[in-house]
Amino acid sequence: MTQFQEKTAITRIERLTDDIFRMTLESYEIASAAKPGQFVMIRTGSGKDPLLRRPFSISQVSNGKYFQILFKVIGRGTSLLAHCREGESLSVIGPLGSGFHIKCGATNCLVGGGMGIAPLLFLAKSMSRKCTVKPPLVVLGARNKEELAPLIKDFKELGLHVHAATDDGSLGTHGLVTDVLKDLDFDSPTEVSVCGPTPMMTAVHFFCKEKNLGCQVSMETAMACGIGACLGCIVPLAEGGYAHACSDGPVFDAKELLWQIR
Amino acid sequence: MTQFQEKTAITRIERLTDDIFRMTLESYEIASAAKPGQFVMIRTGSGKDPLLRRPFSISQVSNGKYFQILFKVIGRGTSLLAHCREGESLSVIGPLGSGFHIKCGATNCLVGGGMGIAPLLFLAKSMSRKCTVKPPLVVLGARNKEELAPLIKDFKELGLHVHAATDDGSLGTHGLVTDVLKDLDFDSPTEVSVCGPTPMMTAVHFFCKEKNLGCQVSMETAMACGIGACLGCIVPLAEGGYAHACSDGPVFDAKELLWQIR
Amino acid sequence: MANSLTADLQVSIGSLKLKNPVMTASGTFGYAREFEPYVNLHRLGAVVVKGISLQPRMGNPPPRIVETSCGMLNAIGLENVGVERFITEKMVSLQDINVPVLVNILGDSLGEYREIAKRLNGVPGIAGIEVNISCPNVKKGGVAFGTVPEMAAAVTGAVKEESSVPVLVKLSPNVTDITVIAKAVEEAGADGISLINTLIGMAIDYKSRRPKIANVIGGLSGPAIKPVALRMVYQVSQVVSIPVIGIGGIETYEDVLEFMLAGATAVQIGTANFVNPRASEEAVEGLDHYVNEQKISSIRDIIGGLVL
Amino acid sequence: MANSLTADLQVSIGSLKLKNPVMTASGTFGYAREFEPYVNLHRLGAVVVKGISLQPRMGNPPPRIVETSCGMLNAIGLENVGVERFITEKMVSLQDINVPVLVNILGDSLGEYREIAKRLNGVPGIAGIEVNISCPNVKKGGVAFGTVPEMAAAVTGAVKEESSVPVLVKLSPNVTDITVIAKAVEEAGADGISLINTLIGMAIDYKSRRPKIANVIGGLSGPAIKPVALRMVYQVSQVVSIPVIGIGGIETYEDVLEFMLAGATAVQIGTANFVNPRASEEAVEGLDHYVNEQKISSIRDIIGGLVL
Ligand SMILES: Cc1cc2nc3c(=O)[nH]c(=O)nc-3n(C[C@H](O)[C@H](O)[C@H](O)COP(=O)(O)OP(=O)(O)OC[C@H]3O[C@@H](n4cnc5c(N)ncnc54)[C@H](O)[C@@H]3O)c2cc1C
Ligand SMILES: Cc1cc2nc3c(=O)[nH]c(=O)nc-3n(C[C@H](O)[C@H](O)[C@H](O)COP(=O)(O)OP(=O)(O)OC[C@H]3O[C@@H](n4cnc5c(N)ncnc54)[C@H](O)[C@@H]3O)c2cc1C
Ligand SMILES: Cc1cc2nc3c(=O)[nH]c(=O)nc-3n(C[C@H](O)[C@H](O)[C@H](O)COP(=O)(O)O)c2cc1C
Ligand SMILES: Cc1cc2nc3c(=O)[nH]c(=O)nc-3n(C[C@H](O)[C@H](O)[C@H](O)COP(=O)(O)O)c2cc1C
Ligand code: FES
Ligand code: FES
Repeated sequence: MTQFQEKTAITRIERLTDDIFRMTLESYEIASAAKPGQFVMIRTGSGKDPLLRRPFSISQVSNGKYFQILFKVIGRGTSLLAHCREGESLSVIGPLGSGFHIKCGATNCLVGGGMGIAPLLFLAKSMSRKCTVKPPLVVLGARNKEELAPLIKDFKELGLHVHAATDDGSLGTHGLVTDVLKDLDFDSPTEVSVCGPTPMMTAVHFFCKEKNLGCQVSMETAMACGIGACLGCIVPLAEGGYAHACSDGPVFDAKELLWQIR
Repeated sequence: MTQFQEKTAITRIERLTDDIFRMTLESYEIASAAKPGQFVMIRTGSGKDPLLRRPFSISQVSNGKYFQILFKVIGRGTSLLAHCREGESLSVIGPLGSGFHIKCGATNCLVGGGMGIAPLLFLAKSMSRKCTVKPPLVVLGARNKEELAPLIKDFKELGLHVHAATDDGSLGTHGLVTDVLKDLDFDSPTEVSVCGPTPMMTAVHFFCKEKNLGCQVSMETAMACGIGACLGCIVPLAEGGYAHACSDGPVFDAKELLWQIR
Repeated sequence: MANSLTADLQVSIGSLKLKNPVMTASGTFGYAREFEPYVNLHRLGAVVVKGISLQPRMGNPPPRIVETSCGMLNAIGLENVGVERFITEKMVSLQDINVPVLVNILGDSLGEYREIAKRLNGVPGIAGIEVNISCPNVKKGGVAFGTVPEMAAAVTGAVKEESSVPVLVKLSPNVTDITVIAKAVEEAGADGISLINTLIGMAIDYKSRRPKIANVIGGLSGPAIKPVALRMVYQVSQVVSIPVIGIGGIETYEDVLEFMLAGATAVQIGTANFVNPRASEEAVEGLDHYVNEQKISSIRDIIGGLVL
Repeated sequence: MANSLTADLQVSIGSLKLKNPVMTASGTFGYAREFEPYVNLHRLGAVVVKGISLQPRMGNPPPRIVETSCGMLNAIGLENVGVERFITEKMVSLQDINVPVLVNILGDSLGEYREIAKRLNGVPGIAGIEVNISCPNVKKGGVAFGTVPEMAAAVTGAVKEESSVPVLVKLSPNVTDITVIAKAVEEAGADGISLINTLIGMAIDYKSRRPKIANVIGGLSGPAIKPVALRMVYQVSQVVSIPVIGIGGIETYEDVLEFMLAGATAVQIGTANFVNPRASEEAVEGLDHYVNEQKISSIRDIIGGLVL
C-alpha cells in the first residue's frame, strides 16, 4: 500500500562525489512495502517553486524502516535536496510503480548506467537473498571512475563481482555497457534488468533481442503526479498507443515498448 | 552610495522571542554608508517564490562593517530568513531611502511600536553620539512583555531610560505609547521620531500636532523594488498626490502626509 | 483539524446538492480511485473525472508535461478510453464511492458533444455533466468552441437537450471578454459555469532548441494562474445568476475562501492534487474549521462577500 | 563573465540599431537613472521609460502592488509626470546615457495618443516610441484599444503619422487571438511589436475580505506569465514580418534565448529588475558569453531558430 508521509525524517546525507548524494530516510511503512524498481515522489522544497514532486528510485532498504535514494544534482529540485540537513523532514509518497520481476530460475544480469544504477542495488540485494543458487552478473557504466567507483562500492560489499565500463576508460572497460555485455557468456535462459539513459537502454534492448535474452527496463520520463492521475508520463508501446511509466511501469518488458534507433 | 551585494555573509542569527530574530550581516559598504531610518532590500530565498525582495530597517551598525536587522516572522519571506544559517549569504541592496533628520538642538523623543522599534535603536545610538547634551527620550510599545523586553534591552545598554507601554500591561504602562506621551513634559522645541504600525503613528502625529511638536514618521508600505522604479510604495500627501516611501522616504515629516482617522 | 465535519458547508448547483464546495478538477484526479490511498473520497463535495470523448483517444506523443515557474504546462491531448469503455469499465467502479461524480466531456463537433451527452444520459451514478468547450471545432477551422459565444451556446444547448442531470459548462480563459461567453452559455441553459481551464502557453529548451512539450503549445495550470482565475470568477459572477465554480491554482482552504469571496459557489482543485494528493480533503477540513471558528452560520454566506 | 563584449549581438528594429537585444520594460526601470548604481546603462540594448500621458497622472490609491506565486500584480494607474515635464525634466537627463531611449506612451483617446506623439517628435534623445495600447478607450465605453483590431490599427496609424522615429506597438495579451491584433498593427505601419503587457488578474485577502490592491484588478507580471508570453511571441512571429520584442518573465540570458528562438528579435526585462537590479546587464553578459562559447556567428542566427 502506498503511503503519503508528510514528515519523513532524513537520518543521513552522504556526499559520494561532487554532485552525487545518498540520502537515508526513515519510514517503516515505505521501507517495509518497497520492492526493487519502485520509486518515491519527493517534495524538494516548501514553496511553490519548484512546484512538482521529483521521482527517485528506492536504492536500498535497511533494518525494515530505512530506505535510501541516490541522486545527482541536475537542477533546482535536486539542489534543494542536496542542501537538506539530517534531522529535517521531507514529504514523500511511495512506494510507487511496479518494480522488477525477479526470476530466480534464470541467469540474472543487471545493467545500470549513471544514476540508473540506483534501483539495481536494491534489486541485487533482493536477488542475492532470494536466488541463492546463482549470484547476478552486474554490469555498471558511467562517464568516469570518479562517478562510478562510489556507486560500485555497495555492490562489492554484497560480494558481487562488477563489470565496469566508463566513457573515458578510467575504470573497467573503455566504452559502453554493451561492449561489456557482448564479451559475456550467457547460458540461456537469461533475464537482463536494465536502468539507465534511454540510448543505453535502447542498445541493451537490441542486444538482448538479437541474443534472445529476456530484458526488463526501468523507464524514466517526466512525471507530475507519479500515481497514474495526470497521464503525463507516457512511453510508446510496440503495439501502438502508450503506457504510463508511473503506474504501468516504471519497469517494462523491453519487448513491449517501441524503441527508436537514433 | 547604495550597494547591490549578491553575497552578504550572515555572521550571526539570534532568536529573541518565539518569532523575533536578529540577524547580523557583514558588509563594509553598507554598514559604513548607512544612516538611521534607512533600510535594505533582502532576497529571502533562491527560488522564484517568494519572488520579491523584502524591506528591513537597519537596526544597528557596528565596527564599521557589520549591520543588523531585527525581524518578525510573519510570512514566507521572513520564515525563510529565520531558517538561514550563520555563514550563509544573502543578496542585499542598501542602504536605501532617506533616513531620520537628527536635530541636536531639540529635545528628541523616539517613539516605537512593535517591529517599528528596529530603526530607532540605530537612531538612538547616533543621537547619543552626536547630541551629547541631551539624551533622547525613548517610548516603546508592543503587545506584551515577552515581545517588548528583548527589544528594550539594547536601549538600556546605551544607558537610555525607556518608557514602556504594553497592550496587556505586562510591562510598563498598560496602554498605548500615546498614553505615555501625554504624561511626559516636553520643553519645546521637541522633535518626535516615530516608527510603528499606522494607527500608532496616526495617533502620535495628532498628538504632536496638538502639542505643536515636530514629528517625523517612518512609513511602511508594500514595496516591489525599493529604489524608486516601480511606483508601488506610495503614501498619500496632505497637499494631494502621493510620495514614494522608498525613495522620498521612508521617513517623512508627519505634517506633509495625509492622515486618516479610522 | 476536526475529525468529523460539523459546519454547514453545503452548496448547490442547480438541482445538485453538494455537502461542501470542494471538487476535484478534470484531468487532475484520474478516475478518482487513484486517490483512494490518500483521500477519503466521500469527504469531498464532488469529483470530476478526466475528459471523455466519443471515441477513445490515444493522446499526444511525449513529452506531454513540463514544469514552469509556479505552474506546469500539459498537452495530454485528451487521452481517454472513450465513452463506451468509460461507462462499462470506469463508471461501474465509481458508483459506490459515495460522492457525486461529474463527467467531463469533450468533442470536436457539435454532433459529437450531443452524442456523448445522449450516451451518458441515464447512466447510474452520474450526478452531472461538465462540458469542456476549450476544444477546437474541427468543422470551423479549429477555432475553440469556447472562444465564440454562438458556438459556446450551441454546445451548451445541445448537451442540455440530451441530459437529465445538471450541466456545467467549463470556459476557456483564452478570450478577450470572458463575460460574453459566460452570458451566452447561461442563456443557452447551463446550470453552472466552471472556470478557468488552462491558459495557452509554451516552453522551450534553449539547449536543444526544441519545445519542451511535443505538442509545442500546452495548457498552463497551477498557482501561477490563480490571479487570472480569480479575476475571471469575479467578473463572471457579476454578470450571471447561475453558480460559478472557481478553478485555477487552488490548493488550500484559504484559496477556496478567496474564490468564494470573488463569487464562486464551489471550486475545483487541479494541479495541487499532484503536489499534495490530500489537498482536496485538507481544504474541506480547513473550511470546516474556519466556518466553525469564525462562527459563520453557513459557508454560503461567504459567496460573493468581497468587500470593496 | 566577459568584461568586454566581443560577440556580435547586434539586432535592428526598423531603422533602430541596437548593440544587443536586451532592453528594459516600461514601468519597471523608472527613468533609467534609478538603476545607475547597479547597471552600466550603456551596456544595454535600449531602455524603455515609464509610460507617459498627455497630462500628468497621479495614479491609483494604495495598495498598488502585491506579490503572487512567482509573479506580482500591479495597478500603478499609470502615474507619470505628463509629456511636458517628461521632456523638460526627465528627457534632459536621459540624453547623455549613451543608450537608445524608447518612450512608452499611453492615452485614453486616439487624439491623446496623436498629441503625445506630436509633442515628442523631434525631441533630442528619443530613439523610438513604444505605444501601450492596453489602455481603455474612454470614448468607446472603456474597451481597451489593444483588444479591437481596428482600434489598435487606428492608434498605430496616428502615432506613425506624427513620429519620425521607429514606432513599436505593445500588445495586450488579454485577447482571444493575438495574431489578429498583431497583423492589424503591422498593416497600420508599426515598425515592431512588443509583447506581452500584463495579464489581468486579481488577489483577495480572505481575512479582511478585501481585494489586495485598491484598484481591485491589476496586471500580472513576472515568471508566472512567461509561458503565455513565449507562446504569443511564437504565434505572432509566424504571422508578421516586422520584428517582435518579447516580454514577460524574462530574467536571465537563457530566458532571452528562449524568446529569440520563439521568434523575438529583441526582448525586454521587466519585473526581474526589481528582484535583481543587475538582471539586464547580466543577461547581456550571458548572451555574449553564450554566443562566443557556442561559436555562433551572430545572435541574429538564433531568431526564430526553434526546431520542431
Ligand atoms: C521513476 C524515476 C526514477 C528516478 N530515479 C532517480 C534516482 O534514483 N536518482 C536520480 O538522481 N534521479 C532519478 N530520476 C531522475 C530525477 O527524477 C531527476 O533528476 C529530477 O527530477 C531532477 O529534478 P531537478 O529539479 O533537480 O531538475 P530540473 O530542474 O527539473 O531539470 C534540470 C534539467 O534536467 C532535465 N531532466 C529532468 N528530469 C530528467 C530526467 N528524469 N532525466 C534526464 N534529464 C532530466 C530537465 O529537462 C532539465 O533540463 C528518476 C526519474 C524517474 C522518472
Ligand atoms: C521600509 C520598511 C522597513 C521595514 N523594516 C522592518 C524591520 O526592521 N523588521 C521587520 O520585522 N519588518 C520590517 N518591515 C516589514 C517587512 O518588510 C515585512 O514584515 C516582510 O516584508 C514580510 O515578508 P513575509 O514574506 O514574511 O510576509 P508576506 O508573506 O509577504 O506577508 C504575510 C502577511 O503580512 C502582511 N504584510 C506584508 N508586509 C507587511 C508590512 N510591511 N506590514 C504589515 N503587514 C505586512 C501581508 O499582507 C500578509 O498578510 C519593513 C517594511 C518596510 C517597508
Ligand atoms: C494534466 C492535466 C490534465 C487536464 N485535463 C483536463 C480535461 O481532460 N478536461 C478539462 O476540462 N480540463 C482539464 N484540465 C484542466 C484542469 O481541470 C483545470 O481547469 C486547470 O488545470 C486549472 O486548474 P489548476 O490550476 O488547479 O490545475 C487538465 C489539467 C491538467 C494539469
Ligand atoms: C510595476 C509595473 C509597471 C508597469 N508600467 C507599465 C507602463 O507604464 N507601460 C507599459 O507599457 N507597461 C508597463 N508595465 C508592463 C511591463 O512593461 C511588462 O510588459 C510586463 O510587466 C511583463 O513583463 P515582466 O513579466 O518581465 O514584468 C508595467 C509592469 C510593472 C510590473
Ligand atoms: S506521472 Fe502522472 S500519470 Fe504518471
Ligand atoms: S518600492 Fe518601487 S518605487 Fe518604491
